[in-house]
Amino acid sequence: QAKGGFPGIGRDATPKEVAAWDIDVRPDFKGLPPGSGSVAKGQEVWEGKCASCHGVFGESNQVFSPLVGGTTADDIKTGHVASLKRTDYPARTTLMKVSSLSTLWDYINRAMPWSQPKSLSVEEVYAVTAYLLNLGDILPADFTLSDKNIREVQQRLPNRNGITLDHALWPDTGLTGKSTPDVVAKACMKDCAVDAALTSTMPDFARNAHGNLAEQNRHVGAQRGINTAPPKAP
Amino acid sequence: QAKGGFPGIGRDATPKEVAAWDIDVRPDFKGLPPGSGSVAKGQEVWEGKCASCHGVFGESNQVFSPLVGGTTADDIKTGHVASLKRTDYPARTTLMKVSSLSTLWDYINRAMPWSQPKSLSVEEVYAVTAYLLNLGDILPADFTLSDKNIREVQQRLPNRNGITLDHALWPDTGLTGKSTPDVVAKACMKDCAVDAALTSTMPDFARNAHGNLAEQNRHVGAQRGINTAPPKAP
Amino acid sequence: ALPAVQAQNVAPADGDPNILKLPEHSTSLGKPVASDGYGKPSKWESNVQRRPSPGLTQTTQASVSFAPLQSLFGIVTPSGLHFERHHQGWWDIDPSKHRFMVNGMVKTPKVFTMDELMRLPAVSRFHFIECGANTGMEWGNVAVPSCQYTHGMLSCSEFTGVPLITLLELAGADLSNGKFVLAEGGDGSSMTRTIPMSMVKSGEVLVAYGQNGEMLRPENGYPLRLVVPGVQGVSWVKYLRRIELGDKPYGTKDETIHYVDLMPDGQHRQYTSIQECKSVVTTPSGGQTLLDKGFYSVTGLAWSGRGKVKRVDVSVDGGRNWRTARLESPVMSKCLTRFSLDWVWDGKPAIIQSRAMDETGYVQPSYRELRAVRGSRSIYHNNAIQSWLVQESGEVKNVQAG
Amino acid sequence: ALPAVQAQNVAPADGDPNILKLPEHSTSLGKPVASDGYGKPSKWESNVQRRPSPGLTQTTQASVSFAPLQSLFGIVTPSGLHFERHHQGWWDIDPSKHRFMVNGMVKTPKVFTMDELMRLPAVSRFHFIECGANTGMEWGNVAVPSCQYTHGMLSCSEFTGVPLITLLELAGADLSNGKFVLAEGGDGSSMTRTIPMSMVKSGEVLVAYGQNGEMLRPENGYPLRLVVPGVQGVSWVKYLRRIELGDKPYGTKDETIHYVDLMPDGQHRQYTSIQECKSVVTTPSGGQTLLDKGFYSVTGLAWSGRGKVKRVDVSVDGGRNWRTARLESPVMSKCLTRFSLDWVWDGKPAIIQSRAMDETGYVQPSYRELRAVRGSRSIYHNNAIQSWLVQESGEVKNVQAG
Ligand code: HEC
Ligand code: HEC
Ligand SMILES: [Ca+2]
Ligand SMILES: [Ca+2]
Ligand SMILES: [Ca+2]
Ligand SMILES: [Ca+2]
Ligand SMILES: [Ca+2]
Ligand SMILES: [Ca+2]
Ligand SMILES: [Co+2]
Ligand SMILES: [Co+2]
Repeated sequence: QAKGGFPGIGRDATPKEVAAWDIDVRPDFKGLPPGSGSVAKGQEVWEGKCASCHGVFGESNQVFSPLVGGTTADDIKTGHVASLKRTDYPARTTLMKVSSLSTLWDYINRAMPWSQPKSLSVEEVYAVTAYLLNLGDILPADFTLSDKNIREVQQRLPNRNGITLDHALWPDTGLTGKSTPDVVAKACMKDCAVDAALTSTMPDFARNAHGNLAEQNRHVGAQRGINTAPPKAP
Repeated sequence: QAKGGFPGIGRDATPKEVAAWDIDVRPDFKGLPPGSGSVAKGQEVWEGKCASCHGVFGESNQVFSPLVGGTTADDIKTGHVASLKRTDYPARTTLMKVSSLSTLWDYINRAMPWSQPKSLSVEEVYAVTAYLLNLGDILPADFTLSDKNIREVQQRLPNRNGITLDHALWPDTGLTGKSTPDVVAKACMKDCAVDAALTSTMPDFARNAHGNLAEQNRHVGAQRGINTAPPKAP
Repeated sequence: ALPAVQAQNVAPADGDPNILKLPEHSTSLGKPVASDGYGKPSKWESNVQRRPSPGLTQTTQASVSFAPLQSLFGIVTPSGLHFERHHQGWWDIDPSKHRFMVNGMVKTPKVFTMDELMRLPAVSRFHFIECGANTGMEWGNVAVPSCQYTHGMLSCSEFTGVPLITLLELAGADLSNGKFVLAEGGDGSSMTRTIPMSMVKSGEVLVAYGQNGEMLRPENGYPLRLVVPGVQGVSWVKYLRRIELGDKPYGTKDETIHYVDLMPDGQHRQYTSIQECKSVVTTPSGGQTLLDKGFYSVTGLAWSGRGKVKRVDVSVDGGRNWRTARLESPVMSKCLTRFSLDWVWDGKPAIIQSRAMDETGYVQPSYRELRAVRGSRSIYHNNAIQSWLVQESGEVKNVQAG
Repeated sequence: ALPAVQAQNVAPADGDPNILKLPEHSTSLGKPVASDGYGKPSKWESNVQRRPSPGLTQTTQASVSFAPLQSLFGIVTPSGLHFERHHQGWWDIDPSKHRFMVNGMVKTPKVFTMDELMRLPAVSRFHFIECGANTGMEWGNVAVPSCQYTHGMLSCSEFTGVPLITLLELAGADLSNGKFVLAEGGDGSSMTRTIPMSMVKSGEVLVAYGQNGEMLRPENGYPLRLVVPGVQGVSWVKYLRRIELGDKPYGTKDETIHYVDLMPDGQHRQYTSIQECKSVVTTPSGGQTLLDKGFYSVTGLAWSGRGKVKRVDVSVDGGRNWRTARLESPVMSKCLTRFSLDWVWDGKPAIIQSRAMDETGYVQPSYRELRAVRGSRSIYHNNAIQSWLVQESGEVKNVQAG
């Protein structure tokens, strides 16, 4: 920092300014405004402002991955979504992944509905969060979610225990478990053991899926783009 | 260079290709094609293809600095253009500066007429070069310039001796005389001797000569452009 | 079976008409200066564009466009071709109305205008930015044809801005108890991400307004974005409006629901931020076709979120044998590094790969090595060695091998 | 007497409406990805343009446009703002028809296509390019109002290309007798310049096609130009069509009639190529007005055609006292280097100057020192220390002082 600081630069924020922008809610619910909202009210909000994009049951993948589905009553007990272990399970819904209820509340409050973000009242955010959990059979239909009971509801999140910090991909020690990388490769230089077979190649039917590659490379240079306009003759 | 060279890259040029592009003429007249052209023919070329831009006497500064003017019979003898020593002489014409006739020949041949470069025949280049020298009273009206006599004409160029290579601004030793810079400044740090008076400032009448500077600086940042749109009140 | 490209290294009898007949530009007058006060690329370069990958996203505003790495040189990404990743669309914000706030564990929450930020001491640094999902489509198998789509969520610029630590200090930050900052955007998504204070204290996290000599482009966060070197792009919050200092991580949507890596045991890794050492050959690469046998300079890009690239090896036989490539200088920390290797193609099938190593000694893994630990469902952080199959026809295909 | 700019560092009673009332971009949906396959700067940046200097030239095709240095950051010049200097207008040449020839003292004259050149091993390097006539209007006295016009024939890019020595070797060049090359352009002017083989042999002279990651811009010689680091821009021949190896210099128009420096004794220096060490403060600079008293980061650019910048000193009292500025890394040879210095403006008149020193020990001269040797009629190679007078009104004026 410069000697004598930086006269003339920056000013104190007013309390109203901080209130207008400091909207984040942390996993320990720091930042959560007091209030509540019922599942019934949430259904109203959902059907009026959300269902058109996410589907009546939160199942749509028209504009984004499904929000609801893939969790079980058993998951609510264990806090681990069992289907995440399966490699054949088709989707990874939001409710399958979310581990902190704060994340849902915060995100809906800051970013939804997508084309009118930050338009919901505090009650509406509580309510529609509750309704989403109701759609996922996590909360009963007569529930009212509030800042008072949100910690208990957190304890019902199906994937609340489904996360790990045991990796070295955080640029610091402290938060995560490991400080040395999990994947350790060797830099063999000569006569290295490799599998002769190709494990995967671009399927021929997808040749044109990204348009004509001849038009995606410059007209001069060491090479051209492949003409993928007509389907390749067999 | 890569071991084994660069197979597949580059090919031999044909003699016709080299002839088509290798048009440069050096001060020792290497590259000068045989041929000739008279002052009279040059006048025709000049008045047909050059005078519209450079003026009938090469005196115009409508599209570029004047080509002709400022040289004397005495300069032709000494090879030094005397007016270049004067600080009050208004113009520096081409004939005042040019030290090699090859340069004129080469440049007219490659670049003139400006909007139809490389359209002149060899004879036309000789002729119009001769005519330019005639306009500058360096060649008589009945002269015919040719590859045979061009070296003698070179010896009449007014500024042929007016040049120096005694500087260190060539990135090599050999061609020029000096290898240490001519200007040697000192990096005084404290209580340095300076003249308190400003030796030159932007005159107020030129305030708007470059347009409104407010429109030449971004709208945010550490500063704005000065609004120079209206003339400054006195 | 080489393609019928005109064999250009034999001259026509007398010579090439492009030489013998002087082109128009040699014999007439060109265009004036400042035809464009802000110039554009040549019309012959119109193929060089950033592009979305069809079907990858369901909307165009929560989506991606990929930089055409196969057509770029050196390390600087032209700003017009910088990859895009938006969550709620992009904006062209009036900078005179943009405000930046610092709050949380500070003595006095502060507000800054752009005018004020731009008066503070700034630094300029070259860094890569890579989306955590770059190469994500290829975790399970080959999915896209060219390196634009396999690796094009990658760009590199000279960024100019104020070290975030300067602004925190100005607000009287509690530097002993504040362990994390939350960065928050001003767009609809108001993107939020947690960043450790150790990075901020090191001075490398910048509140940036400049990119490649000019202001940030609107698509990249004009007028203000965070620069978090080595960390995935989502942390480089665009349209940056606020920084909050706190004592705990913030558990935001894009660090606990997205940008989380699914491991084989069904657990999701959260807060996986660093982009580990990685490289890709861009010439020749998938979707291209070689014009002829003979000499080629195999070239590509290497980078590491942990520091400088130390070495890049290249194989043309699918990983059996490797040669060490030349590195272009300057090699800068958390910045792209260009490598190249001489190669004479004999017309036979070849599999080209590159493998980078960073100054920490970390070696870029093969798919086999990577999947052995992480399976193939991570979506994010795929830094496996890329293979390009050069076929006898000259066509280059995206494959997974080794 | 400061200008009536709204004092932004006092908040309105409740707060700034730009914060309290959420802006539209916080509450609605933005634009899609790839709106532009090749993006543009923000609409708010429209003042940042290259511009000709009125009255400087009589035509627009043998002319100059100046880069807006006062608005740039870091060292990279955005290609769209790169200064222009044409002698016979600019062209957008079809690269598939462009040919490059090597002849003269070589075993076999050679022809190359762009395809072939781009297959050869290339290097990428950051270099400045400065016109020999940059600051030429100011030799005698102050003539232009802002650093765009005083110093804007200066730009800096990452250039990619093939070392010219590689191509000469391919043609079997006579490296013992060949002492000079002639570089020749393919446009109407077919610009020619002599370059010493010692520079070519060092590997630093490039036959370049790349600029800042993409192809050269048409205004800058697309598809091929010579890069001659440290040497004035006119040698960086655009639309490069030919290199000839010879044993004597070529005496071309732009090294014996122009780009010659008139000395006080009436002699012209010819072959003055090197751009000597120089610097300029770009912020604050002529034609700008400071918004307020208080802190400023005085920043600018320094460069030397002889190597790396070693040190830059800044004075705010017209040269009486100097402080050494911070240099941004990386400091590269024959490349722009950005410097900056903290300054608190007390509202009194101040004269700001910068003085650069390069690794050879050469010190940028004052006007007094420069004119004492060279007079004031050189036109070219004016590398004197620039002075900006900050007036009490906040307005900054171009002056000569010291
Ligand atoms: C106009 C379409 C639209 C509407 C209306 C809409 N959403 Fe969304 N929603 C989206 C899109 C698109 C995303 C993904 C955004 C992204 O990629 O960051 C999303 C994301 C979400 C997510 C995060 C899912 C995840 O896994 O990241 C939640 C939760 C959500 N929406 C809830 C709601 C709620 C509640 C409402 C109504 C109050 C709503 N949405 C209205 C389009 C919409
Ligand atoms: C359409 C206008 C035009 C025409 C016609 C024209 N010139 Fe020029 N000439 C110019 C311009 C403009 C320049 C300066 C070019 C530059 O800046 O590089 C020039 C430069 C020259 C120069 C170099 C002067 C110097 O000091 O650099 C010579 C010699 C010359 N012209 C001779 C001729 C001759 C001979 C002809 C006819 C055969 C001719 N010009 C026709 C416009 C013209
Ligand atoms: Ca908060
Ligand atoms: Ca020749
Ligand atoms: Ca730097
Ligand atoms: Ca990202
Ligand atoms: Ca380099
Ligand atoms: Ca120049
Ligand atoms: Co995301
Ligand atoms: Co010139």
